[in-house]
Amino acid sequence: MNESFLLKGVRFQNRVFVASGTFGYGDEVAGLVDLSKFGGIMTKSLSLKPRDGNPPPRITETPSGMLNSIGLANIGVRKFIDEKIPLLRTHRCGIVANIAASSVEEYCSVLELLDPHKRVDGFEINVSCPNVKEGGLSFGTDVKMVSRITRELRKRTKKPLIVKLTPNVTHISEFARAAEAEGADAVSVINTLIGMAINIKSRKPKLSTVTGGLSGPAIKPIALAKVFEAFNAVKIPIFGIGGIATWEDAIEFFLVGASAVQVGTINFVNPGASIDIAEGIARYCAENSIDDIAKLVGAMKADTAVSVIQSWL
Amino acid sequence: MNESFLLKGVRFQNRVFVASGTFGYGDEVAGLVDLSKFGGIMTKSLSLKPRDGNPPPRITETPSGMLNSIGLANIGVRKFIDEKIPLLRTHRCGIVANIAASSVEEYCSVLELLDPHKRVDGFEINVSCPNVKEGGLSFGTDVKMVSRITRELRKRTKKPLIVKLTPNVTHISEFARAAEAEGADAVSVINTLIGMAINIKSRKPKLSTVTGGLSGPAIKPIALAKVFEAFNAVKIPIFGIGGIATWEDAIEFFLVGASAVQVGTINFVNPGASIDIAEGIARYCAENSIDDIAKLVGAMKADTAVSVIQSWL
Amino acid sequence: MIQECSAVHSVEEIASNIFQLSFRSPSISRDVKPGQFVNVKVGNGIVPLLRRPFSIFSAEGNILSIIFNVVGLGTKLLSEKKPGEDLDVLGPLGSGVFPLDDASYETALLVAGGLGVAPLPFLTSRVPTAKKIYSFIGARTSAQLVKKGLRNIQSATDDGSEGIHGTVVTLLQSFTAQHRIESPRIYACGPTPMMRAVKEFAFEHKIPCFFALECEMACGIGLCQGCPVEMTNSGKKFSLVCKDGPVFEASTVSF
Amino acid sequence: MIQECSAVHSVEEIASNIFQLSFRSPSISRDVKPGQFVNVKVGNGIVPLLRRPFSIFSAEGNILSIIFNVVGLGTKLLSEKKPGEDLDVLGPLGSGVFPLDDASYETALLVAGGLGVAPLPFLTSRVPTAKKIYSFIGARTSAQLVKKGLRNIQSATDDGSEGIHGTVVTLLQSFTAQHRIESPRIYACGPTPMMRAVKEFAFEHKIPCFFALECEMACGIGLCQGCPVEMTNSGKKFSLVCKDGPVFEASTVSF
Ligand SMILES: Cc1cc2nc3c(=O)[nH]c(=O)nc-3n(C[C@H](O)[C@H](O)[C@H](O)COP(=O)(O)OP(=O)(O)OC[C@H]3O[C@@H](n4cnc5c(N)ncnc54)[C@H](O)[C@@H]3O)c2cc1C
Ligand SMILES: Cc1cc2nc3c(=O)[nH]c(=O)nc-3n(C[C@H](O)[C@H](O)[C@H](O)COP(=O)(O)OP(=O)(O)OC[C@H]3O[C@@H](n4cnc5c(N)ncnc54)[C@H](O)[C@@H]3O)c2cc1C
Ligand SMILES: Cc1cc2nc3c(=O)[nH]c(=O)nc-3n(C[C@H](O)[C@H](O)[C@H](O)COP(=O)(O)O)c2cc1C
Ligand SMILES: Cc1cc2nc3c(=O)[nH]c(=O)nc-3n(C[C@H](O)[C@H](O)[C@H](O)COP(=O)(O)O)c2cc1C
Ligand code: FES
Ligand code: FES
Repeated sequence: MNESFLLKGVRFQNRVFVASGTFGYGDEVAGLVDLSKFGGIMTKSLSLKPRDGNPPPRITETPSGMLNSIGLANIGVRKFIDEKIPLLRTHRCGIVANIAASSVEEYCSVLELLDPHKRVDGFEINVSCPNVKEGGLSFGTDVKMVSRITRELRKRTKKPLIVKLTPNVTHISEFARAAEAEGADAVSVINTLIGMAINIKSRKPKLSTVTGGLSGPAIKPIALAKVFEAFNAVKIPIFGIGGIATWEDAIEFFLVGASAVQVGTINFVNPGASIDIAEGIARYCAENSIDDIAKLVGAMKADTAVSVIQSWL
Repeated sequence: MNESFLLKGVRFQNRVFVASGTFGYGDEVAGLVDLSKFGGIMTKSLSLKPRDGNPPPRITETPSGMLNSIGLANIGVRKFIDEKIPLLRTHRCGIVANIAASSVEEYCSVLELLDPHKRVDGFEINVSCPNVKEGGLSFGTDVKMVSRITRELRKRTKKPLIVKLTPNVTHISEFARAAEAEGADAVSVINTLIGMAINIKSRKPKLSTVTGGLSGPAIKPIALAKVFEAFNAVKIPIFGIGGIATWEDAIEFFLVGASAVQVGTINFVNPGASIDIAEGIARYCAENSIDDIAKLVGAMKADTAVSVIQSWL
Repeated sequence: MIQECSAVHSVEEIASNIFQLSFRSPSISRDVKPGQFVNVKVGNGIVPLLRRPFSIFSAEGNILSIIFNVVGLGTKLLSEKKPGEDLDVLGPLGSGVFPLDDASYETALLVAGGLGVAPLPFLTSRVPTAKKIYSFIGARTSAQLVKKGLRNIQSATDDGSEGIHGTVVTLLQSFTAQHRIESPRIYACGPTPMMRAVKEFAFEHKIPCFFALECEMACGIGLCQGCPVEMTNSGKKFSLVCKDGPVFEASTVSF
Repeated sequence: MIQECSAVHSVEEIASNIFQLSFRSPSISRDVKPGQFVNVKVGNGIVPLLRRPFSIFSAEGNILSIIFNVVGLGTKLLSEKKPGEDLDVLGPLGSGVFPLDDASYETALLVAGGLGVAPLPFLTSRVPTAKKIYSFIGARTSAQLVKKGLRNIQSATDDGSEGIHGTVVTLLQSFTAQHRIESPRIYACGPTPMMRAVKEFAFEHKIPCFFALECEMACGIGLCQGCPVEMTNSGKKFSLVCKDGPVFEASTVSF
């Protein structure tokens, strides 16, 4: 059975990745989880300078999900290069550097610093960041900005370039198309959904920043619909993300059109979840005589051809 | 304690309503639930002609939520007038007719047929419907269409006009503002989120229409953020909807800016949920010496003033 | 239709992985009819969110019972209930019930595949004594045959471990071929392929036939419109399994 | 750090609504240190989704234990565990532990409010025998005082039902006023207002002070960055309670 996943010449050993921000830089849990058994690590978003992140409280649990407002706390790209890349040298999983920035220039600078490093297999661009020049409006909700970021970064790397899309838009397909048109090798769908929760005793929001990002099993149905929408819009591969907790969930994502999956929140519960999921997928394929997961991608059988945006509910 | 809710001259006895499509026309459960103990019924969406609805399967459970694709199955506005209004005459709760349509003209016709009937206290407009003239694109994702529908309907009624917004847009605040500008008396936030689920054995979508609407506790954090966004954009009252299962949930909605709440999916589990919630709210107010729920509306205490769209996550 | 806080009476494994859950429900049991069902809140939390529907398996005095096999979280939680625990039950549900008291049949032919047997013992107990009853039940294997409360049983198993090695439809065919049956009527419940075969059989032999249908449900009481079944010839395209059914005359529904 | 499938040993109500859960965890118990915690998967489903963190209350041989009161669904489920059940435990967690073995103190002053007492019995068991220990514990009422495993206890209750009618800080103040204490060091855990008061007291009396902090956690192992505590003077603005703590020298953190 061919479990591997080829993206712009880079072969990842399987199609299960750990989602950005849910696995640190991989080294924290190297003693707990065998880093050679899943496809790759999407690093915590890296910015040019280290970021302290938001004040507490940063997380809270919600029904079948959680909200977070970490504020992209990260060690900064230089420290990642100096301290983390060496630690990861011996492990077999892929390393995809996830980049966050508050200007197009910053995205470019971070990528340029990382690009020469062999251990970095590719880039995932987190566009769910406030564009400081536009008063903090998210890049990810402006299709022109997503085009521009993709275009600029494409010029600067020959490695796999993956644009990670936000679900907080009317038509994610427009954004997927924009990324594809500017040369992205793949899109990641989805980042977290904007949500909030209140402590009714203190009357304060449960996150210091009022709103945060919703993740976990609760959002899986939404994520599947977004992947399906993107799959019907573009030809480049899609990383399916959102609420994946079991191998069955991963199969659902393959069937609606994801070529690979990322496991996020569930890492907090079971840091080895991605391995369990990769093994479950392999077992499923063996039992069903599927010789390549690629054959599952988009293999959903629908009686009717109703688009995501047209049905009466 | 003043529990009542005044909207354009109509006084509803309390601020807990049952959401459209989750309580039929009220008569089905009149024997089970005391219809005089909550604020009002938002009827199942009414269209000009009866609608059979979508083929099965129409529903499926998801983590802390459910997907539905009913296809707005309803008896049509005339049968509602002839058969349901008489049955509801003796009950004390308000009746808000929810209207669905596939053209602006149809919205107007349905409203005109209902407007003369005294028992109809107001209208809630479901704009999450496919606009047949635009190839089935949802009215609710096109701010110009929402403006136009509101404008046309406003001309035709003096009763409370509530526009029910879809969350499947980038900035719900734009839609709330459009409705307010055209004279809506309130907005309802939110309708269901687009989602899907697959049966991995049959490889078929779990709903006949592939995608459907996600509701239930899973979406509560998203709904709260959408209400908060709308609250920061408009002055008209907001009906908060989405995953409300307990009175504590309702208080959260009041605190972020809802003037009233609607209880949806949880009616399927506990048809009397709205009464339990109304009683819980009353108890909470009594215990906390709150003499009018209006004082809770938007009373969230945030240390920071971060907008919904600007924070780094 | 009543929402009753019942008390679990007992949980018993009556066949391999098949449980009978009995509960004290004085109000619901008062006027429950064969074919009706209850919608049960299986847990206290929000997962599972929705109630789970189950046919009435028996109704004796205040005590109702249902049977089920563990197929998911809901049935797993039910199988773990302890006597005395509260059980939030909505019932009796459904207006389409098994017609039993009319004069237009003499012989009741009960046909069930798998857990479709669930409503038939209660039905059996309410068939007027003057009528004859024959039961044809099928299961994957001998250990999964539920015979409790049935009469004149013939069985079929997929693995041949008991009764004939085949389906209930074969049973039905050979039985009707070998016996002269006075005014027969079929009552059937089971997986869709079986129901289709029974429908065909009934149509061929011009035997009136009533089906208890199942489908995923949210409310069970007509609020959500989530449980349509397509009608063959009536004015409306769909009926609701929960409200108009769950029992339908076979020729009226298409599935 | 190990993810261990432990086995529940016992669940006991050791004070009013306060439970002690013991479990067999050979690997985690091997090198657990006072102040460290475990992150426990409380149920099998996705609600509650996240693990729940608890301080180590005792570690004897293979058996670890935690104590908690039922404040939500997670602790409710834990209180209902049965001996022999599996318990998925991640631990021992935290690199900031209570420093006990150094020569720079002679007297350990243990201060706890409410369930903040949880890590102190294990701490007590590991204080070198040559040192003195005094414990100051507070609770709402007498029935909620947990004394198990503590030594030289003085208590305070909000309702005056046992010990002094007041807070542990009052206890601490009067004790230190009345006794000459050699090289004291404070170890404290409890609600934020108490911790603030203890911090002030320690600062005033120039007593070194170590706090075990709590906050909502997702992973407990440094993956999510969800548990920051603001630092007063170090180079970085925040530390992680789960990874850098949960024990911090009082003057280094601001809360
Ligand atoms: C009117 C009616 C009467 C029923 N009577 C019985 C009965 O007497 N005994 C019995 O064992 N079962 C009966 N069922 C089916 C029963 O409701 C489901 O098996 C149960 O809801 C599964 O719940 P779960 O949480 O264990 O499984 P889930 O995790 O919800 O689902 C597990 C599997 O069961 C399927 N399923 C889920 N709900 C239904 C459903 N309502 N009908 C059919 N398949 C379903 C799912 O597609 C899935 O494959 C009845 C259903 C209806 C509508
Ligand atoms: C390092 C550490 C050690 C801890 N040790 C213990 C212990 O030994 N004994 C003990 O009883 N508790 C301890 N706690 C707190 C314990 O983790 C929470 O009480 C528990 O997670 C609540 O879970 P729940 O599902 O029952 O409640 P939930 O429904 O999750 O919450 C109920 C209430 O508890 C609050 N809460 C939730 N999580 C935490 C948390 N992590 N810290 C503080 N408050 C919280 C919520 O805001 C809410 O008000 C510790 C926490 C940490 C971080
Ligand atoms: C605590 C936390 C931190 C995250 N940090 C990042 C991040 O730094 N960059 C990014 O692109 N996505 C980040 N994400 C989003 C996840 O990568 C993922 O897209 C999202 O959580 C949905 O997947 P899940 O439901 O499996 O968690 C974060 C998510 C969580 C829960
Ligand atoms: C089965 C079902 C049917 C619905 N039908 C309608 C409808 O006809 N018109 C409408 O405006 N909203 C409809 N809704 C949306 C609800 O009114 C509500 O906005 C949504 O479910 C979110 O609330 P909840 O999470 O409390 O269910 C329906 C929802 C469900 C679950
Ligand atoms: S299950 Fe809701 S209408 Fe039948
Ligand atoms: S709880 Fe995840 S980093 Fe501390």
